[in-house]
Amino acid sequence: MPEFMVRVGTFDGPLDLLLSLIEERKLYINEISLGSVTDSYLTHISSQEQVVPLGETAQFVLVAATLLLIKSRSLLPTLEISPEEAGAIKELEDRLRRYQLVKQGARLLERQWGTKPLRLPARARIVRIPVFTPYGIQLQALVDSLRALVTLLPTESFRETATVTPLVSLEEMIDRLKHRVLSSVRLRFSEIKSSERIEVIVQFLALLELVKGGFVVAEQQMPFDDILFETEGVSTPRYGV
Amino acid sequence: MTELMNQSELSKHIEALLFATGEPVQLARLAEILSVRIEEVQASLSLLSSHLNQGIILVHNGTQVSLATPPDTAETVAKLLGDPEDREVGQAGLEVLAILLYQGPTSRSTIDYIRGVNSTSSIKTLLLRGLIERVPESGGREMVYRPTIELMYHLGTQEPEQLPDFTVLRDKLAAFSNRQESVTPTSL
Amino acid sequence: MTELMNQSELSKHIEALLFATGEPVQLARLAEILSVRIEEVQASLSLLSSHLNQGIILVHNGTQVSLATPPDTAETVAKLLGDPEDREVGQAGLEVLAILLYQGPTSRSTIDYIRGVNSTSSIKTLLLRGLIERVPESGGREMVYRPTIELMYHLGTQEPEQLPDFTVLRDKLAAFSNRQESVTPTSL
Repeated sequence: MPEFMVRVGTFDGPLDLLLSLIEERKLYINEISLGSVTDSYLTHISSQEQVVPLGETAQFVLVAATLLLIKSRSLLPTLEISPEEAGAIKELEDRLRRYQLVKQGARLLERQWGTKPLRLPARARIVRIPVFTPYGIQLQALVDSLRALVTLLPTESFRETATVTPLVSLEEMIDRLKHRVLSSVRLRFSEIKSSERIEVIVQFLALLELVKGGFVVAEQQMPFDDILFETEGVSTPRYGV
Repeated sequence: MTELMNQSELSKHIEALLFATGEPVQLARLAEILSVRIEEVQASLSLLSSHLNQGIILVHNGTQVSLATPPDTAETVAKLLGDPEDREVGQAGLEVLAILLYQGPTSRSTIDYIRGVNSTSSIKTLLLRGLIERVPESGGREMVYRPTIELMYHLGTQEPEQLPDFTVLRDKLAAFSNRQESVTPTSL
Repeated sequence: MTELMNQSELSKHIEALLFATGEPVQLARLAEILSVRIEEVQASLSLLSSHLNQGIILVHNGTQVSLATPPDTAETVAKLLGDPEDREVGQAGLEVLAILLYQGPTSRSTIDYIRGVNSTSSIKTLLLRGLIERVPESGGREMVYRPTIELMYHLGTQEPEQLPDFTVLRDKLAAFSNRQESVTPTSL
């Protein structure tokens, strides 16, 4: 699997990260390109150990879920997806295309910013107001307004934060699983299944990669049944492969 | 006096008013002072815009209007007055501005949805700097943000329509916003 | 650029300069900024004078020149600028004055930060009334605002230290605005 350097830490939300991964590779936004950057995306959010607000973590994980769906579909072309899932994929593509336009606009504005500013008069024109007026300033009103302002000054507040749980990257998981399958020859998915939902998806994808790469063969008796993996070349009789 | 003003007279008085205050004025305020309808103010502004000499231009954002110096004199003016205070806007702020300029007035939830991230603090900073304002959506109950005239000064443009690639980007973005209205945003 | 300016270009740049400064300018200073001879400035001024629209006129005393509004618009202009409602300093203006009096010279961004809203128009009104002035920060490159002597007259106070609760309020403000310095604006 090709290695890509991912810049860490400066992304403003999942769309920003995803878009830059796609643009780094000079790809168009579509299902294929999204599938191809899934691993980098996961690597990035798993290596991100800095504290980010709770709401943002959820955003990163939601986008991860859609990406994993796309990735599963590219590995298993026969995988049926529900209309909602298809909708989620379409929505992610649309959001990325739209965000790409916004970034284009932002770049244009940045280039234009402050280069040829329009100017207003530096000083307002002097119009003599004929009658002397004390401008309604009274010391008491002035002090009152400041007392009120001072009591309203915000105190320091803390944002609700959560640490992004480091996720296991696909490459790492493949290595780990390859090792385990090879050492135990035969393995049930239920034996290695993680308790973390996202990690299970990564594990599953890693196993699919291993199957695709010819390292292991997989067998499942019926849908939703446990999956049995074994090393290719193990001398047990196999059927239907 | 004002009751008998023709359009040319109106345009003259508007020019004098804008010149004398030296800052943006609401169209409604001009109409009030001159005792005419907003439509007449608008017509007189078009007239004024076409009659202005080259060293002063009319800047407007739909509800406010002001006079200012044209972009190609910026360098000369800076020689006399120095460069204006012009702090940079960060990437997040520029994205919010791009949405408001190229797509039009937008609610905070839509801005968040488009950027995929919470934009509260960027919006707050832009409001503080007077680059955007918060107004009720026309004909709706929702609050939306939109560019101020102050923003036009920094960008050196008389109106958003004169920004680079304006129509191309606006039309492409419009295609998405029409589609989005019919979809419930599931992920934000 | 300026070397190749023709008369029409010159007239345009002079108009922009006069508009932007808002006060009379020496002809010699215009000639210097535009790198032309005084005679050329004079010729361009005649051209400008003939091309100006009706709402702005050129006023000229031999050595100095400025733009102004024509006398027959004075009544309208007074309505906008001299409106008693406009003449009141208002709550926003009082807050700005209080900050400058109790905290000392303050930049616009710190004023905005303390008040939590944009203070541009209040500051401009106070400047216009001659109640505050804009000066370079001592030893710095930033521009700050400070109270004028005229304001002290209005308040009947000789120096800010004599204002009620001076030390208490000053310290509270200082504690808050110091916090601004230590916060890096992340999103803008």
